[in-house]
Amino acid sequence: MSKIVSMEHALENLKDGMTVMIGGFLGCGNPHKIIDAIIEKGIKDLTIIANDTAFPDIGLGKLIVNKQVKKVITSHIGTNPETGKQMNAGETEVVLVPQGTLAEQVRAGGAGLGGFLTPTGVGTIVEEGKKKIEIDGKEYLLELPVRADIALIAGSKVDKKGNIYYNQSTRNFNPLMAMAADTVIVEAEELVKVGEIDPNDVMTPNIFVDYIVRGEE
Amino acid sequence: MSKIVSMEHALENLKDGMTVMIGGFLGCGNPHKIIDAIIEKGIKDLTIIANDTAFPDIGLGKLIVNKQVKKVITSHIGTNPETGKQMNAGETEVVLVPQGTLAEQVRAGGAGLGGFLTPTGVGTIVEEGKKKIEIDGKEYLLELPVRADIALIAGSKVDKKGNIYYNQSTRNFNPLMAMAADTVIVEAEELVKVGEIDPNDVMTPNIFVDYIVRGEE
Amino acid sequence: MDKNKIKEIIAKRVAKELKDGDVVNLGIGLPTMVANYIPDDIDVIFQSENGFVGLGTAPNEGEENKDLTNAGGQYVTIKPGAAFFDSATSFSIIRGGHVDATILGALQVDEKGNLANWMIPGKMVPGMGGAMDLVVGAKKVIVAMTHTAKGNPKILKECNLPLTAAGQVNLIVTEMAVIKVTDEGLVLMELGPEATIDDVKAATDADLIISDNLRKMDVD
Amino acid sequence: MDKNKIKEIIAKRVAKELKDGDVVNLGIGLPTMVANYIPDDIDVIFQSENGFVGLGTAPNEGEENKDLTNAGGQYVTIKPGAAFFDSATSFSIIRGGHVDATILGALQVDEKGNLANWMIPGKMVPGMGGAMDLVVGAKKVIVAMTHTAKGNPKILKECNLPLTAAGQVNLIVTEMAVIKVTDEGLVLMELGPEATIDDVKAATDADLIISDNLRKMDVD
Repeated sequence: MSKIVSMEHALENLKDGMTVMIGGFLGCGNPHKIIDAIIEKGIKDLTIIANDTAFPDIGLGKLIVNKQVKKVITSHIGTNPETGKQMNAGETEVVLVPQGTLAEQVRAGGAGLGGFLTPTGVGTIVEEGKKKIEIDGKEYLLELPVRADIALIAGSKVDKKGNIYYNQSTRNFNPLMAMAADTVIVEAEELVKVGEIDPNDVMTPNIFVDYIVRGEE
Repeated sequence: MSKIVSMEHALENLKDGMTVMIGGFLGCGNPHKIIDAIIEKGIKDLTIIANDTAFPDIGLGKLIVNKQVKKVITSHIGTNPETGKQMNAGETEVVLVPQGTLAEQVRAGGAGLGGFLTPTGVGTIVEEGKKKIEIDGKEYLLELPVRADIALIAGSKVDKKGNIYYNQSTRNFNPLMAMAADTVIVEAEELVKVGEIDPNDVMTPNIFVDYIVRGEE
Repeated sequence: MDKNKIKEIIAKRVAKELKDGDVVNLGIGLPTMVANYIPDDIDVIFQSENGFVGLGTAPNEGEENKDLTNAGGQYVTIKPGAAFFDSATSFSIIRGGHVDATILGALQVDEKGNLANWMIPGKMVPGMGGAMDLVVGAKKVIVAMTHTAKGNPKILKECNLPLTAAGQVNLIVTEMAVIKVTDEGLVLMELGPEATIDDVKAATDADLIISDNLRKMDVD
Repeated sequence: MDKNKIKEIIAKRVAKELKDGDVVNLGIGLPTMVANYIPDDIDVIFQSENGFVGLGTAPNEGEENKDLTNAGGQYVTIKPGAAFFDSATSFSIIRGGHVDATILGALQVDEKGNLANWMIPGKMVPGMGGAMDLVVGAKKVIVAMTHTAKGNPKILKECNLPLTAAGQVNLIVTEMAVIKVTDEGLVLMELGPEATIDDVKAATDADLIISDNLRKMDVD
């Protein structure tokens, strides 16, 4: 069965109220076409897990502006004033997480780990409500894994089996999120034949990808 | 200052009694030339951290046969009968660790984590002496990070700054270990100019590599 | 039955458990043979825990590639669409539940789905390798083994060798039987080509529940 | 002093802290300017926490590459020998102590080396981004900032804004002073081009120990 489907078909998997991971860093590596399709379809009450909320008019920031998000788990909202505005108005819940912790939480979610100990956040408000564990005289926070119903990924090159190659700084959270969700949809900037990506250079193995949608202009 | 040095120069960093990580999986991806040079130099009482002890006449297995190892932390010794013999005779201490736990311990050592929670080993003798933590009703073992004085790495292509590319199944523990030791020596099967490895395809960034030795035939 | 026939029956029957698109890890030895019996019309992706998916067949003589070995250290090939990764990623795949089935041998299995396959104290201590992670992480754990060892039962009321994992085995396939591990105990689902219920009971130390749908193993 | 001159002094002085081969992460804003003052004869490797080492200068107009941005979302270039990686690896590098120095701005720093730079409750909550990991993980934490904000001291006895990290700052560089964080407290090491000891004391809320080797800042 081919993984290559229409945007419509792929988005049948995304329902109101779901938890969604979106790859990218300030718009770079966001699956732009999928985001536009979510806006068009008007899917709402989403919980978004992403590095940041991008910009009001770029990438996943548009979902915030369009009020389709009820909660964001992220490391940074400074570039999208609309996120802060909705947070202050009590319209959108924002959970701020140190970037390295967020990356590691997503990784742990995909890697079957029950959690990990990080020194990041010790002595700050990030430690509130978390278990502290001392190892060799140093304090760490026990951080828990994060998973999502769906991960929306942007691949620079994707082969027809679903192997993904990310160009330059588009990689960021994409390969981590591709491992940490029940369903994974990748937007292929360039769809290539199997074999065109050298097996050594595959950054997300095909086994993680459920659906491929075309992202070419 | 060039990182490319003679084998003699590189091995000045390796002293009797040190803890040494060696990349490779049953010989594949072992730094063979460095191992031969350690044998020639007769460095002894080493603690080796490696996936396995390879074969008696291949890869790091030769260090065991030559009695240069006082302790091995590894997941498998079955392919090298000499390791088991020395263990039973009380000559060499062997600590057996599940392979996924060992990989993750090395990664944690390089990643500044204080530990991680894994379901692997729960209900087995692996859990002896370890802290058990329950998350969402499931039991996990708290496993601690592992680091070494020196990591000995085998790179298929290495550029002059120390960027490494591993071919096919030679990758295994190599990139993890390159991040988890105070000093990192890579044996370059092929030494290439800077730029010959595409920045997207670098598997160990140059910042981890201290010394490059030539491994060409 | 001769040894090769026994292995063939087990491998053929285990192959029928695999579905199109499944990601499967095969242990060393008998489990490796399962790959030979996958029907052409389904695509099973084999994972090699030393660092890739898309494991193919053994190479032709003279075409071995020193950089391409499996978790047993043997030369192998890859199929189109394969992907390589490091050991931490490999075990993220395994522990993270991304492997649909792991097929491995056993020294002992018991009524609770406990598995012992990595050491005999004082005798044989090869180490667990990746087995503990595989058995905990794979969605389905299939034990593929001869029903007895030198005439002694390997399917026990309770394992007495050090465990590989507790309560993780889902299915046991031998030349005599297909046995499902359930909360109620071990259920005999299928009989081998030459086995009767009494044969299986005699060769099994554990209690067996006989399935209402008991049938002959399909090993064509 | 005008704003640009102030920034130049700070960036020039911070640049002198960096050595050949150092791996350095520069925060957004003023810290970014430090890259302009690295001497040609030393090779500093800049890390960009969104996923690479080998960060270069800004691209020429018209040569922007949509796939190559820094942690501030701006188009950048890479130097020969650069390497890309994912966010988990990026923060393994950061948290694992593989970054020699991180240079970042501050809202407040205090006598214990505490740093606050990520939020003003009820006013500005951009989030911590990668700052908390950087400050905990980097071998050396250098705060590069104007000495005061609208005339108010930013170097305090004790931070009252939510902390980014506790006790991690090593050095504070402003247009008025270079101050080292020690177990004994803050030590005034160098004076800015136009500052006296009294000027610095008046603009600083924290107690200052005057170094025996107090000298003028070298910002040529």
